[in-house]
Amino acid sequence: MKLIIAYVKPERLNMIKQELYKREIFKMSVTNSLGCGQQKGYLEAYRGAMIEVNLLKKVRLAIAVNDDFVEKTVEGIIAGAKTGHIGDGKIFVLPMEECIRIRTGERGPAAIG
Amino acid sequence: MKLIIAYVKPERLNMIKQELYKREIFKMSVTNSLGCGQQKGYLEAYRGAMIEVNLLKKVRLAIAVNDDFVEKTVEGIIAGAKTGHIGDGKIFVLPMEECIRIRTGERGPAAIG
Amino acid sequence: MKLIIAYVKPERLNMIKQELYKREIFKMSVTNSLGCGQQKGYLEAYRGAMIEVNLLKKVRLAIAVNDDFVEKTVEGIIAGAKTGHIGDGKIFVLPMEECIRIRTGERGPAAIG
Amino acid sequence: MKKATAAAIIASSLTSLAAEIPAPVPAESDIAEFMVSNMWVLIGGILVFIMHLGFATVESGLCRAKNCTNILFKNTMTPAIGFLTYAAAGFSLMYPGNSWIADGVFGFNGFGMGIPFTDSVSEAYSYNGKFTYWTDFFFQGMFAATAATIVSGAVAERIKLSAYLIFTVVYVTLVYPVLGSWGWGGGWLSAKMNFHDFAGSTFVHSVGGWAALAGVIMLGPRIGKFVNGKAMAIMGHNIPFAALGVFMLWLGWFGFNAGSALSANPNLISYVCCTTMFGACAGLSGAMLCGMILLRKSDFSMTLNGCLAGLVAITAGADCISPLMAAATGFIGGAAVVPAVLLFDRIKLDDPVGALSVHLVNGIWGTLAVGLFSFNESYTLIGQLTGILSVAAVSFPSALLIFYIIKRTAGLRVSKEEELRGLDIDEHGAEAYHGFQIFTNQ
Amino acid sequence: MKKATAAAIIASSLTSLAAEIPAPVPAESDIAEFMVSNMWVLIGGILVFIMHLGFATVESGLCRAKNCTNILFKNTMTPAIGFLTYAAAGFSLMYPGNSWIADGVFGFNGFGMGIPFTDSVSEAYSYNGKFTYWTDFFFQGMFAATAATIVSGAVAERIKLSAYLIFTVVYVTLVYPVLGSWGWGGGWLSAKMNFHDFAGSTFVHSVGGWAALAGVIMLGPRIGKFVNGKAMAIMGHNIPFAALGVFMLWLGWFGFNAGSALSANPNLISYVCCTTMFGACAGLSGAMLCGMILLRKSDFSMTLNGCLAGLVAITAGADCISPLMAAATGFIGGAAVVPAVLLFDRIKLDDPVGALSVHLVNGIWGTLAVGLFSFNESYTLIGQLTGILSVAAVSFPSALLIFYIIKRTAGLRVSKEEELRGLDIDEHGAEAYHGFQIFTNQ
Amino acid sequence: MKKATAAAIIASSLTSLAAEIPAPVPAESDIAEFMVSNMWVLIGGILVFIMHLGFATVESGLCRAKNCTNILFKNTMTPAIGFLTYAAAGFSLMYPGNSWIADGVFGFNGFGMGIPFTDSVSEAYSYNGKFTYWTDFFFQGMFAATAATIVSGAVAERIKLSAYLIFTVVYVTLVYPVLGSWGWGGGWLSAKMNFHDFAGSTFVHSVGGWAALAGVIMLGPRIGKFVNGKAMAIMGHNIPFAALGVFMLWLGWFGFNAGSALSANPNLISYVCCTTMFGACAGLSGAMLCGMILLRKSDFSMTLNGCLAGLVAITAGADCISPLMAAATGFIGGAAVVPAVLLFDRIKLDDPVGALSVHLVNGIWGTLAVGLFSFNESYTLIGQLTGILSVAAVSFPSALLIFYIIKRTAGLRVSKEEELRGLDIDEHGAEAYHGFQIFTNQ
Ligand SMILES: Nc1ncnc2c1ncn2[C@@H]1O[C@H](COP(=O)(O)OP(=O)(O)O)[C@@H](O)[C@H]1O
Ligand SMILES: Nc1ncnc2c1ncn2[C@@H]1O[C@H](COP(=O)(O)OP(=O)(O)O)[C@@H](O)[C@H]1O
Ligand SMILES: Nc1ncnc2c1ncn2[C@@H]1O[C@H](COP(=O)(O)OP(=O)(O)O)[C@@H](O)[C@H]1O
Repeated sequence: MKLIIAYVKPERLNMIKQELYKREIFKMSVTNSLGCGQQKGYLEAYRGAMIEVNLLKKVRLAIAVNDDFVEKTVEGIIAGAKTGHIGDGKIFVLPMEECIRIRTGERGPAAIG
Repeated sequence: MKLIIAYVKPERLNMIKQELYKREIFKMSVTNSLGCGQQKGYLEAYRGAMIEVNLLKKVRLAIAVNDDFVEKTVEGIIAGAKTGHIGDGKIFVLPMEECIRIRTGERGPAAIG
Repeated sequence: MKLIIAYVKPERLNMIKQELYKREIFKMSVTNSLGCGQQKGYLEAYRGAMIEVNLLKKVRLAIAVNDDFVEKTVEGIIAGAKTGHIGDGKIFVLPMEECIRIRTGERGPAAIG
Repeated sequence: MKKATAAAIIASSLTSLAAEIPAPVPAESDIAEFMVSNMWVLIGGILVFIMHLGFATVESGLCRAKNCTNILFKNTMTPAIGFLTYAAAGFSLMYPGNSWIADGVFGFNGFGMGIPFTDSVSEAYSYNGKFTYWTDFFFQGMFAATAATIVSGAVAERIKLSAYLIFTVVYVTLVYPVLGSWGWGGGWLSAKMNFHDFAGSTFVHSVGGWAALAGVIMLGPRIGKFVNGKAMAIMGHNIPFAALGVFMLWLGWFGFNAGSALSANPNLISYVCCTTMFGACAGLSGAMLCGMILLRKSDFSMTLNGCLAGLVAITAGADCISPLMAAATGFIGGAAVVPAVLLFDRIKLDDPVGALSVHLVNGIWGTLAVGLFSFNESYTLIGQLTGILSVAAVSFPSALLIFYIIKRTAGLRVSKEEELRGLDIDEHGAEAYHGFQIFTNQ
Repeated sequence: MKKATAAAIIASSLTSLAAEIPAPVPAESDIAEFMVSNMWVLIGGILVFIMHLGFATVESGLCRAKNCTNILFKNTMTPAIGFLTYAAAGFSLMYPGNSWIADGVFGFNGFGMGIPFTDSVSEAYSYNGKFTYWTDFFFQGMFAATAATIVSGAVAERIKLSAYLIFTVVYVTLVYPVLGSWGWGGGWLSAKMNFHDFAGSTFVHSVGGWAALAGVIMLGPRIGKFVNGKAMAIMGHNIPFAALGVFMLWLGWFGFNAGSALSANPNLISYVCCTTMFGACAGLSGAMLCGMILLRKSDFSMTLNGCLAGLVAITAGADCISPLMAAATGFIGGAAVVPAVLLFDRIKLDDPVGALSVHLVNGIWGTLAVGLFSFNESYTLIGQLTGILSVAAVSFPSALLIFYIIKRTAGLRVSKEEELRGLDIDEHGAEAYHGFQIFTNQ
Repeated sequence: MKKATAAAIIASSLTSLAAEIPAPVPAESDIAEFMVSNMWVLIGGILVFIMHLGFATVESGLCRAKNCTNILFKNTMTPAIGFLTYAAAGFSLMYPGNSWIADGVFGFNGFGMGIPFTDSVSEAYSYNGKFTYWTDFFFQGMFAATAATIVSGAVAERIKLSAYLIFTVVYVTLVYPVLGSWGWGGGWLSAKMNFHDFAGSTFVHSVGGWAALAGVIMLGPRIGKFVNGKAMAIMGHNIPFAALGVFMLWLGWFGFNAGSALSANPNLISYVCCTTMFGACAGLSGAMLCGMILLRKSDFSMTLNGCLAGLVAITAGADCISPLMAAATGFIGGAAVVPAVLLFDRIKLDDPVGALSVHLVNGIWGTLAVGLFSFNESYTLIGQLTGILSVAAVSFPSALLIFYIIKRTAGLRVSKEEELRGLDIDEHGAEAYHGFQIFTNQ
């Protein structure tokens, strides 16, 4: 089992969800995040003092999947998130040892979906 | 060492904390999250246009524990979070290679508690 | 590749960023978080009813790095975050199996930076 | 007193209009005075109107974000219900003129509005020389809904929208005006007991407060308010909004009190503005100091309550209490809020916004203060007590009864799930702050 | 009507001043009446002023957080532009007195302010015995910007700041006053058609509404509003703020309507306050009930729109419709908002705040209602229809033209990137709620 | 001027009351005029009251969320302190009547309120024929706290609550009224220098501004404001709330300025309303344009400051500057805000809300503008300069002294930890926006 974590542009979230649905990945968790990367920030000017905003608004997806779903998920995220401009984001794949469904107590691959 | 991540219903947080305290797990980090899972969303109607809200409010717990605490922690979370209805949430267990306490620089299992 | 996760005091964020920049670590993701640890909370009193606030405001950093950058990153975080008081925070290092840059589809160590 | 006179004139005026007696032609200078007084009372009504915004913001700010839309919805509909039902029947019940059915206790003047509109100033003058029929109705109609709004805060975060709306319709149409007729409508309390309630510590705030108490009892506390017998803090989500509301109420109170002079008598209206201001300022000070002593903190929401408490307290005697005693009345009222809030928590009455401590406790205190501090010695403690008790004896049981009937029929309280999720989603299908990340564990 | 009279007096007064005819010395009691009326109209102007806060908060609350500063910026500059351009030319265009160029259709009295300031009361009295030149200008100037503000909401979240400012300058300087002169300035609509628009259902709200329609058409919908031909909900970010705004508008409307009596005639102003209140209360009820039926929810933002709809609807006939029919007018107006919003969505016109449903639909409805319900039978349905159509025939095309010219020159709409990121960052370099975590996927 | 006259009449009236000379029975029409004027001044006071809400919201909106409750707390207590201390001593110090101790420089009329309440209109009439003693006190009392409120914003986010409260009590009780007596109380500035400050550019805004400067100097900048010698932006957390506040201040300013006519003289009050509006509108335009040029952005918070700057600037000469020059005065004032804010940042004075640029800079500018633009030529530049400098010479050092004493005794500034965590938690034990996720790294 893997935990796939992706940082993407907020406005692509709907499209990513649709691409994942197409690939039959229905479960995920989403968190607000701020990102600092290759994409440059922008200047805000407040009362004449400039500030560089280099923490840009991103959305963090966390999706737990079984091993055979990893590629599909990565594909889906890319299909939904890619614009070809910097700031499109990153996907990280982490190993996951156990997954438990709280409602039933089920464990392992069966608990993921 | 493991990093235990759980997505649970916000209103169960207090109970989970108490169950964990009982099991002598005192440290954790909590984040706002939105979840998409088996639990269906609901319809919001704003000015006559319907929207399906399928990102439901969840709370994300992250708890780093030593290996012999994993079961206790999972038990505690389940004890606090389980209502038997869909949407109760999931627990993910990830392997963790290192833990460092910033204040002292301590590393490894000793740094967790 | 590793995913380094740190929970630190919000007011140290700027300093941490500078320390990381010095060490040529430019990419990271930041999330709001609440933490419960050794640092005691405080009492809020609202309309005469006391409540113990033991979920304190923290900031969560997630930094994906290649293996040879792990120590530098940990050092940088400590340099920026350490005050010597409880509540300084923790660093967790997780193994990471894959990293994908969405814009280019690059994978592995090359995609991290 | 003043209002009773007005009511009598209304009555005779209605008769005279009916009988088509030619109106006396007033002197030009009388007309000018008529115009001034009429304008003042109208402005008073407009200021009272803005109190509804104050209630809406105080109550929503002191509750949780998940119920915010619901509270605002109630508070927006309340003036509409109040004004419309007052036009339909309330005004006639409150100012029956000579149409008493049970003398001084219950009267009714007929449904709907009484006097047709005429563009002529002299005809309007004949109404009472101070304000027109329409001004009278406008001002009194604005008061009508205020009592209901008080209830809204106390029952917030758990009452069904429909239950609240039904309660408001019934209470404002029937209970509020009949009780008001006892004093302001020329009924037994003013006529026989010389009971004095200048602008409504009793007839508005206590009447609202007793209904709030009934509601709190019938509904029970919010989930999570009392845990293992201890009162938990359920924190308000938008304190700046609540502060805004207190300023709006304070602003409106100048109309509420000084408009109740029912003329632009320069001395009276300016004096009442001053005592009102003293009440509020001293109420703030009282609550701040009492909070510092009892809670060891400068609790802001209680201090805000203290301001309102001072205002409620000075409302009954704003025309007959000296500036110094006005400040004392307000100070005591403000200080009383702090132990009152603690007490209601102790006896497990869950009042999210402090409506009982502000409106009920201080409605009673302010009415008593007239008996204690008034420089008009004809207002006695006995008279004041009679008013307080007789109004309580009717308003509290009837509110209990209305709530009870609703509970047995339409249902009073939302389901546990709805309460946990928040009323905004289920009752209104929309959140108050879409997109804002709000952390909740209640 | 009233205003036309005032305009005529202004005109003759201007002449008399020019000719230095000695002003008659008024009686003291006339002076007192003059003082009262003048004060009332001035207070009316001050109340109309606060409507701009109402517009600012309603519009910003019902849009997304990322465009909030931008909307507030527009709504803050709008009264400034309105008042300054009105001083420069608008007042002269709207009240040309005898300086008609095309009789009853277009007139102009010269640039800038007409009458120098004098401290003497009797000289001021000679203006028209009810209010001074400056009061007149103040009150009318406050109205001037209101029409533009209506546009602001409909074009929100995608129009360039510069485009909006240019449009406002041109529309308020030229179109609004010329159309106003047809009725309030003594022009052909009032003189020949006996067209009645007491306080501006047509001359303010429809004039603004038609421009809003033109803007919505020229701009096109916001990104994400229509997906696969279906209207998506783009939720407002701060409903409490929007509710606050509705209360502020409601408050200001007492000045808007009752100030339009242009004197403190006690009967008229109090009557107008009552009908205005009936319109609002019934509008709320209409929208609430209609929403419950059509949407099966107590939709709050629509109910708020219903309140404004009722107010817009009663504005034309606030002086000549009975209380009951005022309530009916408001109720229908409020109820109409719900299907109107659905309809505009259906025909793919993206109006983020419901400005079309409130101001255009109800501006028309309210003007018609005079023909249907007025107790003054000289106002005919034909006369009212003529007014509605002739105003539409000028305001809509000219607004289209102005927007078109801006589109070809300065540019009308922000770039796609800017729209996605929000106008606050690019146009103003700052967010409205710094630090607040706001989740967006639009 | 006007106020000085009033003060003189107060004095003689007090004497006459004391000597029990029978009051002349005024003519009925005089009574009507008396009623109108009295009502206007009272309404002026009520409008000034609402400015306190404006200050509360502007200041809290432009600071960070973590200090929001604290700022609101200060701004809510400020009017209470102002009004109560003004009743205790301030009114007597400011309007000593004939009780000068050092002629024209310092006088005192005794503690507490002077005239007992009487219900009789003719007796009240004998006060000065324009307003009652209570109206006078109400209006002036509302002004009293305004000066202190100006300080509140400049010292925000780092001053101890207790220190602020102590400063306010002392400054409002002693410094503000004594300086006011020099001009409005009939003292040397008005009597000998013909210094003109119609509604308080100097006596309110500069007096507040100098104290704000003293506070900013004594406290030092907030942590993180200046890093490596460069000014950092510390962004306001709720811009909509700040915008709301500007509208409230703008609204209140009509009472502040036009109420200062101290009668309902139709010409004067309407003229003043117009110049006030011109000042605000032009101030907005000036700041917007200047911001576009200097900052290449439509900076909203500075534009809002510009509105207030225009209002402050026109306050001194609202009765004696032509509409065009009123607009010029406001425009210059608004434009000046932008470089002023940049300058104060440059010289390392940390003023979170721009209070110095608005109230101090424009208080001075507006007072000078009377000397430059007034159509009353008896107001000289020399006279105006004398007023500006003499007021500065007393207010600034005394504010410094008071702050210094507080620093040495009770302590002025919160601890570093408290400042970082936010004053809301430590001083008040509660956050302003419970549950909202707010990201901070400052
Ligand atoms: N090494 C990293 N560790 C943590 N987060 C990262 C890392 N690299 C990128 N991110 C996240 O991804 C987002 C997009 O990264 P960016 O470098 O701008 O994209 P790209 O690599 O396509 O140019 C960042 O804002 C950040 O949130
Ligand atoms: N595979 C997954 N990956 C990420 N998050 C998940 C996954 N499955 C569930 N979740 C999280 O857990 C929450 C509850 O899941 P749900 O499917 O509704 O529970 P259940 O499995 O008990 O029916 C979701 O809202 C989501 O936040
Ligand atoms: N075992 C853990 N699991 C998850 N988060 C932790 C853990 N220990 C600490 N944290 C996070 O680190 C923060 C600081 O921890 P704390 O115990 O107060 O520091 P210290 O160990 O230096 O005294 C906590 O608020 C919490 O967010």
